[in-house]
Amino acid sequence: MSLVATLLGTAMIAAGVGFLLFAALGLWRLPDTLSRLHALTKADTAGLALVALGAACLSDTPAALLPLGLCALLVAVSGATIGHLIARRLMRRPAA
Amino acid sequence: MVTETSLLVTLPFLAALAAAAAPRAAATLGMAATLANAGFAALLARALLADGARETSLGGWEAPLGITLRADGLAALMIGMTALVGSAVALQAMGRPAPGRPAPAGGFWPLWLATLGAMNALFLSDDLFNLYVTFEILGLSAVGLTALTGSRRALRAAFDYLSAGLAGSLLLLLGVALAYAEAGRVDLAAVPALVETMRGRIALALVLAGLAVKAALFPLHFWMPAAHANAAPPASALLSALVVKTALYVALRLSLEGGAGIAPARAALAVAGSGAMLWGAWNALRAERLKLLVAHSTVAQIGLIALALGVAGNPADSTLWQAAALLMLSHALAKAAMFLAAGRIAEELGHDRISGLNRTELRPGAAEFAFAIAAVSLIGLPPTAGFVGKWVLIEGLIAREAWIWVALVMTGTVLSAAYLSRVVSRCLRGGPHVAPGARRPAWHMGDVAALGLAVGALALGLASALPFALLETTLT
Amino acid sequence: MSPVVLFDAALALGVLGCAALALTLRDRTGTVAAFMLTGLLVALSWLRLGAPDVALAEAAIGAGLTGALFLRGARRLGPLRARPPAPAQAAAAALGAAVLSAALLWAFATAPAESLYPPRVAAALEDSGVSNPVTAVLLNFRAWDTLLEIAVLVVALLLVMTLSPPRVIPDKLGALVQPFARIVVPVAVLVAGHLLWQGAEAPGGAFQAGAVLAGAGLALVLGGVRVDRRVLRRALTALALAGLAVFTLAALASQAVTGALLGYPDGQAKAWIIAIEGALTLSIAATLCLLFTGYGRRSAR
Amino acid sequence: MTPDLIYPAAGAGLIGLALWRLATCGDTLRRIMALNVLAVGIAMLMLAAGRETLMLAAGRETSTLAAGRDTLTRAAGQDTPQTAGAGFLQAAADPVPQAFVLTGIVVLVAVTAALMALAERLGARDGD
Amino acid sequence: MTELLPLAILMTSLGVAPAILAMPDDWSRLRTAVNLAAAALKLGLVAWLSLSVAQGAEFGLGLEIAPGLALELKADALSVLFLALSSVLWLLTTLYAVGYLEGGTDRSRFFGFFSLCVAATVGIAMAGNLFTFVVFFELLTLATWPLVVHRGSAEAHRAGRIYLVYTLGGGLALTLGAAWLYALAGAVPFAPRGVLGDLPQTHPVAVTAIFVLLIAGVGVKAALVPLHGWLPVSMVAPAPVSALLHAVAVVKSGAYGIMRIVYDVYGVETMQGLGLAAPLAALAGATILWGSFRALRQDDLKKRLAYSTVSQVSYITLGVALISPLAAVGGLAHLIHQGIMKITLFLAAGNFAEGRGVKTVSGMDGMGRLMPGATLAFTVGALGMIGVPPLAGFISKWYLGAGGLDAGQPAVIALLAGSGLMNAAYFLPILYRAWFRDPPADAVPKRRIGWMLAVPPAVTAGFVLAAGLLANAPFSPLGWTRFIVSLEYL
Repeated sequence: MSLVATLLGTAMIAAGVGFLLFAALGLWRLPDTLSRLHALTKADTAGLALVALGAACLSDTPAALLPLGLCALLVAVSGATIGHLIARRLMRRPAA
Repeated sequence: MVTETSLLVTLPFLAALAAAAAPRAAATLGMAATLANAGFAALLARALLADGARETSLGGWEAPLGITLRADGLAALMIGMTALVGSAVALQAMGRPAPGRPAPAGGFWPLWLATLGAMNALFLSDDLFNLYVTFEILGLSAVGLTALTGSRRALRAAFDYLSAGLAGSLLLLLGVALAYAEAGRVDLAAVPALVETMRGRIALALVLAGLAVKAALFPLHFWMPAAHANAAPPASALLSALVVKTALYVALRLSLEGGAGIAPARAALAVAGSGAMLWGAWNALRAERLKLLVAHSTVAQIGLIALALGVAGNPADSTLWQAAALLMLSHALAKAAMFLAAGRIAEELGHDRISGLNRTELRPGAAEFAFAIAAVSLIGLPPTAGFVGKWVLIEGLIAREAWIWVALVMTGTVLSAAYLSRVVSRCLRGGPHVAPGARRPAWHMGDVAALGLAVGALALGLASALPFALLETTLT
Repeated sequence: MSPVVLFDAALALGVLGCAALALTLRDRTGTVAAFMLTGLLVALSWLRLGAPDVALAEAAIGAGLTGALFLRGARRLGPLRARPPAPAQAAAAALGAAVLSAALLWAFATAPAESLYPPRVAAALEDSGVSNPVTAVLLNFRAWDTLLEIAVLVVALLLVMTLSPPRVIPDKLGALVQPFARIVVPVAVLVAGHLLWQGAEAPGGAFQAGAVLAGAGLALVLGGVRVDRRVLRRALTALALAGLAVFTLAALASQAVTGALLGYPDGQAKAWIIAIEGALTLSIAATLCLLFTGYGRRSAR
Repeated sequence: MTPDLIYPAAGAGLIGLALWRLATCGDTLRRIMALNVLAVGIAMLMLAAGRETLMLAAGRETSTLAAGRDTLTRAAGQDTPQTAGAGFLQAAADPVPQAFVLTGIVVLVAVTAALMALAERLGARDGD
Repeated sequence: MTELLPLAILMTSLGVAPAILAMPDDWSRLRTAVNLAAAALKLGLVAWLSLSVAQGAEFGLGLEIAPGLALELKADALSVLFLALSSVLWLLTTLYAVGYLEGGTDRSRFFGFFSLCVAATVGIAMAGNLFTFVVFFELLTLATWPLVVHRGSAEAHRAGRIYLVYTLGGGLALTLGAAWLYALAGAVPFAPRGVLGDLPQTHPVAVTAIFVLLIAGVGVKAALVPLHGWLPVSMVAPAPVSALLHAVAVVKSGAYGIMRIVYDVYGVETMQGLGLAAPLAALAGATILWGSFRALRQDDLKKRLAYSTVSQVSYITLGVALISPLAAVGGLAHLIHQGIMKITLFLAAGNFAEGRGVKTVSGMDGMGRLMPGATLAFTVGALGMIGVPPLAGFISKWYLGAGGLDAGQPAVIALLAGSGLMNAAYFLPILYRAWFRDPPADAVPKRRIGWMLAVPPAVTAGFVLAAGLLANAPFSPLGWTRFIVSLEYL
């Protein structure tokens, strides 16, 4: 496995983990639910995508990219939809 | 070539599916399948009497890797019991409109056939994990039968029954897990190895605790009386006579496999049994409703059988545990007859308060007579099978100088006579205004089923040589 | 303390913490969320215990579907109604539970655990028709357990049919759910097919594929597809019952051919197993979907 | 704590927690959840026992669990089974307890669905 | 084919019972026809059986119930004695009951249990081993209980409860004793001169305890003193029930049980060896005196007859307990004589109650003129009970006295004389009132006594006379008992 791929992979995973840490920090520190949604949807999706790509680079078979990429896509789609649903529910009835 | 054992375990499930798929034809399908199952049970018994027990390993894989279906005397007796009582109860269910509103695809027949299939699989199983799965099927279908009437009390009882059943099964699973960790295998052949070490005994204790919950043995029986009293008559007959027996059957199988090493567990079973006998009798004496009395009498009778298993479980003296098995069989017939009769009486009178049993003019004579015969068999008076079972049990106990247990069995008999005569004496008491020649209500399919079972309990008393011969072929 | 042990310890603590949360929180939806989280962490621990097949099933069924059931229940059962137990009783229960779990820990930790199964499974794996040992055990060596397990699912469905609980008609969830379903469902079907096929060689199989399909079904239901049209419900019911019928008939057929119940004719074992697994996948998906959507006539939110 | 004590301890802890909750609370949903946690705890104990057998087997003589194990160990980048804790993806454990736990999960979801249906029918009738 | 004879006799009433139970109430003609046909058939079969047993034929058939347990029917000399008694009197009492219960309710239930009860009695008579005896003994309890509570009134149920407590308690003691004996001795068939082999030597304490349990079990039905409470109380039952059950079936099966235990289980030598005979005789003597004493103070006619039964049955137990052939002959003969005398009294008393509504002794004034037939029968029965020669009672008391002397127990003579006097003390006032007092002015007949009610007491009174006068004939009760005792003692 070429040195470049390993370096690139580890860098991406490190970045991804960074994003996830920030998302967790945001979830903890941000005052109300709406703002926490940002942390959940955006930062988590980005973090996970980066980790997935990094893992794909690290693994020796290129075919591993397909399942990992699919995971990233699904998390992105579901994250967005659920973010929308929670926000919509909140707009109708303020924080129960 | 498809053997009876495989048909016994697969036919009921196929019939259940067919009954669920075609609700209108469910009754005929169900009855046909029940009778066919009875035929196969008879074939199996005949084959066993002819050439002894046989073990068929499924998929051709030898134990411990694969699962074996062990068809020996004890299993055949239990399958025969299920088939006999099941056919009578199915006859009763045919006679009356399906209890509760006809559910789109559920209802009595699919659930009963699933229960039948689960029990056959359980009696033939030779593997602890397989027992866990069959107990789950049995638990679910029994709860379905309990909840058939849809009344508030039945639903409440069904929920408690299912959660208690699941807790019992999980205890059983925990026991299986520990047995796997300890002996590295989970089939019944592991029991002799488990008995030696402390961990193995804990595993067996866990399994027995799970069985005690499922058999509603004394300290863990709280879910049972409400469930059996509030279910529809055919359902409560099945629950009390058959479903509760399966756990006792497995306990007997374990104690036969474990031999002398499992003595402490057997002693605990006997003590719990005697506690159940006293507690059940005490509640039965105080019960106001007829079905509740019969349900509490189940707690007491289960206690007596557990006591018999506890005291007579080790395979050395074979006549003793065979007497306990005969007690199980006679209790099944008598209890099913009693519940069906109680159901018929409650139907005719419109209520089942014991105090009001004799107030109305028209009382179902046949149902009362079936109740009386069933009571005689439960108390254990001759010429019923209950008497033969108790006689052989007492004879064996006296031979082993176990005087306390003899005294306990005697007190159990006296107590059951006390609370059952409460009901039977009221059936004989003439109503204040019974006009001479008052027309008795016409005979009903339910009466035929109840009387058939009660007379079966009597006939079994005379023909109990057959069960004993069948039990001789049990592999211990 | 190598990093993996640290990871294991963290994971175990996470599982225990979330489980404690799930059982003690007073707010219903909070408990359900904690329960789903526990399920996911437990799925991870199954991976660490070398059981990838189980991890897949745990994630899909344990965390996913059970969580959905609890959410539906939480909405219908309303706020928590249980008076806190008397302190003495709570203390006694805690003590008893602690003693039992300590005894269990001692028993499992010191148990010799020389299982008889690995060498036998390895030896018999060649002529079991599949190379994934778990699928071989599930569908060949101990196929009887699996058949009865499907029977459990069918009987649970029968029970739910008899009870006919109120049906799930979700309220309008806004415009986004329809497109979400349109993306997720085809992907789910694809994944399910892949899982089913690779079950013979690598982790996967009927249960995992069935669970994924059930998830797709749930997405459709929440997306507003009216399942209560009589034709669709009857078709799903038939499909749900068909699984057990196919398996049982296959078992009897195999006995007719080879003389042993569930004994597949040698050489064709893989074909039989794949056929049975295909039927099981569809039937499990239909059953799990029906178990979630309920059966009653009265619709309730 | 030695590596192969973590998961049995977690399993035992889950069981203890579940039994405590079952003993102290009567609410229907919570009782069902406690039963699920109990089942997960039992599964954890069983799989932990299953994994130990292979490690012991591996320790003593190389196990011949052919195809199923190789694909996994190759994916984890090691060629021979390591002792606990080395590779991230532990070599495949004894398949039979895995089958048990898988069956257990499916059985559990079926019973939970039934319990929920009963609880809702009860809840729907009137407050309980 | 002939060895199926015992089963045939049993089935004539056991097989008929379910059929009658299932019949609706208003099919009375068919029910009566079936009943009487069955009774007549049984009589014929019993006659055939006794003929062949007299020629020394042996009948026996068994059914294996469990390993080491079998139901056996065996017809030997002793069983034929009891069989003859119950089958003859069953025919007469059925006739009486049909007349007595005209227009009553639940008649199918009554006659069903009535024939079930006779089937149990027949089963007890022909029991071949202790297990079969216990089975039919308990069946008798179950069959007689519905008859005792037949009227369904609160008082009948109180009596039924007491009856059940006594008889079920006895049944449990009997079962426990028998099971204990089976545990020690394996199988316990009835064989002349006992079957215990060396058990009395190896387990003397156990064998004695078993004897106490067995005698307590059968003693309840044989109305031995402490266990007799149920008999007077259950007089609330209709007259045919009191007549057949408490004069013949139930009480006699208790006495018969004592005979089987003493002669065919323990054997005369073991009884003497363990010293069990003397206490039994003492208990019997006490019962005789206590029964007669209590009978003196009863105003209710049937209660007085009940206490007289309590004392009379103990004559039989006394005869058995006095280990001497003569006493045995006296006791066995009294089994028959007391049966026919007591049934005459009960049937006559039933007629008084039905005909004139007279239930008490004080109401018996001038009954001789109002109902001459019934009173004549009552007189014959009463005189027989007192022991006036040439009636049946005198013969059995004579042999009992001779047996007492032969066994070296002179006290027996005093006992017999004393109880004879007491019998006179409680029967003669009734006769005096009936014959020598003129009837009360407002005596109005309550119901016309049909032939069905009048004939049976007359026939049984005739038997009492015949048994006394033709005592030496080979087929008289006395002749048959000599034949039995010769088997037992030689």
